[in-house]
Amino acid sequence: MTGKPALKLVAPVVSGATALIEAEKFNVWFHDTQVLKDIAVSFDKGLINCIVGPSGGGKSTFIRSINRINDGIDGFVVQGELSFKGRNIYAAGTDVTQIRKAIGIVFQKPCVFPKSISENVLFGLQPLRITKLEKLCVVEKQLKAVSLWKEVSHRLNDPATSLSIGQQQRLCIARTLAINPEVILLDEPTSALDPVSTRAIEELMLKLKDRYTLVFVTHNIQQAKRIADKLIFICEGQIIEQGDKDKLFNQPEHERTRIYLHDEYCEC
Amino acid sequence: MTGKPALKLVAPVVSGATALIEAEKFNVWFHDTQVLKDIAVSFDKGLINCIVGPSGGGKSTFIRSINRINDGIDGFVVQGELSFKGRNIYAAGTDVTQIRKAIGIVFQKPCVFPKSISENVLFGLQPLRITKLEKLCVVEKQLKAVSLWKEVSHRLNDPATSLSIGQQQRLCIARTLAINPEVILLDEPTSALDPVSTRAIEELMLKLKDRYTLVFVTHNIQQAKRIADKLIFICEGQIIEQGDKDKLFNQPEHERTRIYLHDEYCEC
Amino acid sequence: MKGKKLSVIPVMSAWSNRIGRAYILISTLISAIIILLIALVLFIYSWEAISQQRADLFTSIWNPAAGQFGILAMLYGSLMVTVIALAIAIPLGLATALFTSEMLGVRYRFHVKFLLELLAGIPSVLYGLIGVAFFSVWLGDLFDLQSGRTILTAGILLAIMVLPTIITLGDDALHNVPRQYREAAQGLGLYPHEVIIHIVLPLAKTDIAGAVLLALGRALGETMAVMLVIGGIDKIPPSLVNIMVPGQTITSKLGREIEETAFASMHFSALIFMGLALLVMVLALTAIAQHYFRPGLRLYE
Amino acid sequence: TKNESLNAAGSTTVLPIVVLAAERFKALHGVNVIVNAGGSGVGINQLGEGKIAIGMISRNISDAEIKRYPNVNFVVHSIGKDAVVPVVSSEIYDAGIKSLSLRQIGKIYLGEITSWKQLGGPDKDILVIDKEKSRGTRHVFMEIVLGDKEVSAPGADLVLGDNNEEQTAVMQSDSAIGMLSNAWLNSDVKGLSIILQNGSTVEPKLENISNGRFPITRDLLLVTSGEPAGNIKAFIDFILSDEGQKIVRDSGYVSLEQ
Amino acid sequence: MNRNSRYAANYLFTAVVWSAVIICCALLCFLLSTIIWNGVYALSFKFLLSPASGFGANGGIIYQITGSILLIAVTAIISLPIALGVAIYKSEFLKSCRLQRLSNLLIYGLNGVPSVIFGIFGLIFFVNLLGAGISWFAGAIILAIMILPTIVLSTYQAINSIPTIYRESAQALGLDTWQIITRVLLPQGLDGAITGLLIGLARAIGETAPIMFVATAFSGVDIPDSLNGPITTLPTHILALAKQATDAQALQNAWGAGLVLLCLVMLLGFAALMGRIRLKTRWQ
Ligand SMILES: Nc1ncnc2c1ncn2[C@@H]1O[C@H](COP(=O)(O)OP(=O)(O)OP(=O)(O)O)[C@@H](O)[C@H]1O
Ligand SMILES: Nc1ncnc2c1ncn2[C@@H]1O[C@H](COP(=O)(O)OP(=O)(O)OP(=O)(O)O)[C@@H](O)[C@H]1O
Ligand SMILES: [Mg+2]
Ligand SMILES: [Mg+2]
Ligand SMILES: O=P([O-])([O-])[O-]
Repeated sequence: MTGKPALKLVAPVVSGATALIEAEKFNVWFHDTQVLKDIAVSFDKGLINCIVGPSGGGKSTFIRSINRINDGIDGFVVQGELSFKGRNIYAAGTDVTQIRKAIGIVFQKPCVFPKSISENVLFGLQPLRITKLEKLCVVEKQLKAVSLWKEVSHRLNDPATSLSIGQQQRLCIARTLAINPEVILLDEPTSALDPVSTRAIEELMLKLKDRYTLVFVTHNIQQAKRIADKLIFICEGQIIEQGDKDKLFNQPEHERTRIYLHDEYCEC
Repeated sequence: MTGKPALKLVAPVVSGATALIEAEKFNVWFHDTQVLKDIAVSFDKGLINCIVGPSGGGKSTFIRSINRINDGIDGFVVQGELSFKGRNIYAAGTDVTQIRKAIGIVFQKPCVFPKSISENVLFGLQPLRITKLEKLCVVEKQLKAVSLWKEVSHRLNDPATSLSIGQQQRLCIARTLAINPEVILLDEPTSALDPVSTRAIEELMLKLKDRYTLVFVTHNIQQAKRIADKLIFICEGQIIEQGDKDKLFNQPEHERTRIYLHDEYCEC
Repeated sequence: MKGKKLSVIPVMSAWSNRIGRAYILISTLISAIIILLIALVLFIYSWEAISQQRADLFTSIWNPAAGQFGILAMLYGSLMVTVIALAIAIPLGLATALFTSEMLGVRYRFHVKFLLELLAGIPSVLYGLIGVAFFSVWLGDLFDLQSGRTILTAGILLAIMVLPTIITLGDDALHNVPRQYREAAQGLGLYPHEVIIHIVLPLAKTDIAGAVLLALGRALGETMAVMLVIGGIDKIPPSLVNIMVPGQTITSKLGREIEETAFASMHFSALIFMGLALLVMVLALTAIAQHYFRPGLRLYE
Repeated sequence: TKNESLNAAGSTTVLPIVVLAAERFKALHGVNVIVNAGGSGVGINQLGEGKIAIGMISRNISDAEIKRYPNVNFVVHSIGKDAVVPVVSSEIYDAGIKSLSLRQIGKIYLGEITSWKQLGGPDKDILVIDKEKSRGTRHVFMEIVLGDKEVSAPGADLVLGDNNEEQTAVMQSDSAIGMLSNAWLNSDVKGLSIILQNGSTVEPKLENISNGRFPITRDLLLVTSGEPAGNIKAFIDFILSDEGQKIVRDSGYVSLEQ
Repeated sequence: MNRNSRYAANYLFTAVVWSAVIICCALLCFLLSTIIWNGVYALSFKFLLSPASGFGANGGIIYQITGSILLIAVTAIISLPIALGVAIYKSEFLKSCRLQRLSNLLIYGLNGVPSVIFGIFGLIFFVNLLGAGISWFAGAIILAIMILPTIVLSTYQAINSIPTIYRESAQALGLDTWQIITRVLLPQGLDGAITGLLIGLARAIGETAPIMFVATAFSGVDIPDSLNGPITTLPTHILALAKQATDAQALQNAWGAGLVLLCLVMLLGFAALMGRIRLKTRWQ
């Protein structure tokens, strides 16, 4: 830790921010290994912000840093600015729980709780002091939002683990929607899924992008091509290039971007 | 269990066989689930026999049945004929160890023993009653065969776990070559590897195909396209189509084959 | 009839295989026989008491000189001491386990756990010494008792003795809950205590139950420490819940009296019967714990 | 040589004598005497079962015990004398209870007297400490006090075994009564004088024990199976010798000639 | 408001947990410091290296130390090979679910048997039925039985944690079962076995109840010269002094012996810890 400047504790309002989330000179270490270097990026509402890059590049680390899920990991050290609505997420005194409520996350492997389907949807609403009817409303609304309502409406009390993996992933998204976040982070949400479920999730993202700020990590270049609006290419902890999808695919500024997006045998 | 005919215990010499391995009406169950149905196929020397198909189709089950690695798995039941050099592999009294020595296998995840590199190469030669010099010869020869010699010759006594995953996979192949098998089975040997290592393994297979009968499972259609000679398409436990690679890619007999080989969203 | 059921054990070729297998089999047989032998020996030597005393064994007066062998006082003592021990050790141990597994950095978890396991390493005779020299005196002063050698003292001492078991196993149980569940719950904006109460504890509950049962067995079977502090009187207190009086447990009775009896006498037999009763209780607990514990699965299968 | 060894076990009252004597005996004769405690009952049982050569007992062998081992000819050897003294916590002693009659003590153990106040002492409940039933100390004490060595003592609050345990318990309490061998008395554990029927009191002093005035006295015994011979005889003879009797005195007991 | 009450609940929860931790740590400190404080006055080279005399009041505890170590050494020699065999059988040969459960029941059952039960079993079986009298070797057998499950489970877990793919790889290279056991499983299993053994011995060396009827005597014992005959150990010595000593110095020496015993236990525990760390970093 020595030699690295200490984390700025005061959270300056980022000037003229339109984007909900902005990073500026954001660095992350795990113990003594720097995993993210000088990340500068902003995520805009109404777009699907898609992060791509080779394995181990730091994509997961970055989006997990946004809602401070990485806090619990041993040796995690941040430095620089990462702001949500102009407030530094890592400022002292920040209520982590509030940040997490505003910035939902969906992981690669769907992780439903060993409870019923409706309990899963309601899980983020603790402590639950609403009537049964209200509960049902929430469950119905969110399951409809992820197009799961038809498939499960007749068995809301079944254990969530009895769903297929693809359904579970959509349930995870519904669960996140239920806490009414402003940003949704998705870390390779389709990589564990079969093609049909993948397509369902992709369509869901297109549907959600107007209402939420979506940040979406993928390994799959084809998928990025299909649904991304803004593309951010991260490699070895640095943003190599970012911008409009078409620009990156058709006229990348960097050779590495071109190679990664087009050549299967990219070494990056 | 009822209703299925019993396994023939006598191993008839398969007439006019030129192929080393032949299956005929070969069926496999795990407990009461049938995983392979009426498999009929033969693998020829000098060709890369490549098995493709969607996940859960039974590819691994099949090639693991060939050298009886599946024997140890609970509930594994076979029926039908699977012959090696004209002798039924599952005939009573067969020396499993001998079969396994003649039919090597390489798994998806490289699995080196927590011993030194050279000990790993020599691991299959038990009990080892050869001189030190002979040992060195074997190690050198096999490591050269998998193009690993240059990279590791100066540190043969280092733990094998210190190698990169790609190198470990090549070490596994070297270890298999050392027992001097006639057939080598490879179950998605590159799926855990980076592109560079993948290329190295593919080149290695092309180099080995003259001397060994190679049977090779892959998920990666592009890879099959690159290196396969004969292609076998297995889906839901059945061989849908088999034959020359070009034929399957260009004029498949079955619609399913075409969809699987060309469409990303194949549901099979 | 489907195919051929394959023999699970692959054919062994060399003679070393046969010797190896014989060795493995024999050692397994030896250990199986030992357990049966223990149960059998205890049963045979308690038979005299069982067959002649019958229901009289379950009365509350123990007076060998008069041929009275009621074990109720000892049973009561054993159960009471165990209940007290668990009532103290479970909350304390689980809270500490929550600390080591949920709040402590991974780096320190190991060290702190090791330190707490030192508690487990202290031999029980030393616990006995400390119990007599300190705990019983303190308790006597604190509650203004005639004597600090009470059921409560023994219970407290036992609680301390089983604490490491509960902490270590509880910590393991909590730690076995995959991190992804915690992260998913955190990602939904739950406070740490809600994550623990709603996700971690329910997921770990079977393993925790196993830990508690194991601790229960330990507490029931502990001898030396209890024997030195419990007071050694074979009486059930007039008020069943009065725990600040001396008592006797099965183990302390055995430890004190078994040598004084003549081998194979009725007195001896009755004592062995108490041992048998203890063994049966502990084995029953084990069986229940086994039912709770997940069978050990081979990794990656 | 190492092979020569004797086993002894039994009374914790006799134990100190035998352990110290065994140390000397080994130095003199090279014969190892292995000594275990357990209590007088243990000494008789183990001798009866042939596990030891010498039993240590601080009481007489009961008829039941003789009957239990019909094939064993118990031969006892007296090696010293001791008194079993009723003891109380020093607080009680200092509060004025310095002597009791046998009847009073008996009533305490029977639970008929439960407070020191009833005996003219402070207003405190009596903590009645009993001993394990097969202990020699208890046999002798109960025989004299209540007339039956195996009598139950419904008044008892604690039942302890070894002399040291009993001593510690009396020390830790401020209202206890117990029974201890004379050798275990100290400033925290005070021995009571006994009021005889004729009204006179006898203090637990060595001279009163040796002259037989103190009512609860006993012989400290070694038991053998049959007449001793060889090393066993040598060991017993050693304890009976001047040097052995000095050990008896040093341990706080009364030697035979006293 | 809702948020505040959740915030408060979280604080309360944290406070409860912290107080439990503080109690536990205080207990640990109290116990250790009591033993060290009382014991350290008795310690000296003379105390460690001379035999006990004068009813424990004089001399030291050399024969108690050697006795304890001899006893657990023999315990180790008896239990290790049997435990290895059982663990291999359980891991490699016992595939039937029902038998697996039965064996678990037996092993966990044996593990749960109270130590005093081993003591009375030994008293009946070895001392009386076999007529061995007080025999330290019988004590070692009893202790070996007592720690058997610990070693078996530790070994079994070590062997069982070797991923199946290693077995399959070895099979694929044409190794037969015995070769797989000796070349792949035992190197790993042995680590687990040693770890379990050390944990078991740490428990065995502190036990009193299983051996006090069977194997030990209080005084007059040195190093046994045959399998028969008694031994003296630290825990039984402590117990005897605590219960029978007339002399304050003897009680002091009991604490000293306790401190030495605790050090031995911790030495074993520490070695086991090292083993456990090594075990974790072996296979991938
Ligand atoms: N808990 C951790 N401790 C230490 N290093 C870590 C930890 N998690 C990740 N890393 C390291 O940080 C780097 C970035 O990892 P990260 O998971 O963010 O990559 P990624 O881009 O998401 O890769 P993938 O596409 O495989 O998911 C890697 O080198 C990884 O080894
Ligand atoms: N040990 C087993 N017990 C029971 N069923 C099994 C076992 N192993 C595999 N199966 C089942 O057999 C079927 C075929 O599995 P197999 O692993 O052979 O498929 P695969 O074609 O290799 O798939 P992938 O491409 O994912 O490796 C699957 O449905 C699987 O669930
Ligand atoms: Mg990732
Ligand atoms: Mg497969
Ligand atoms: O130990 P005792 O002398 O009381 O039998």
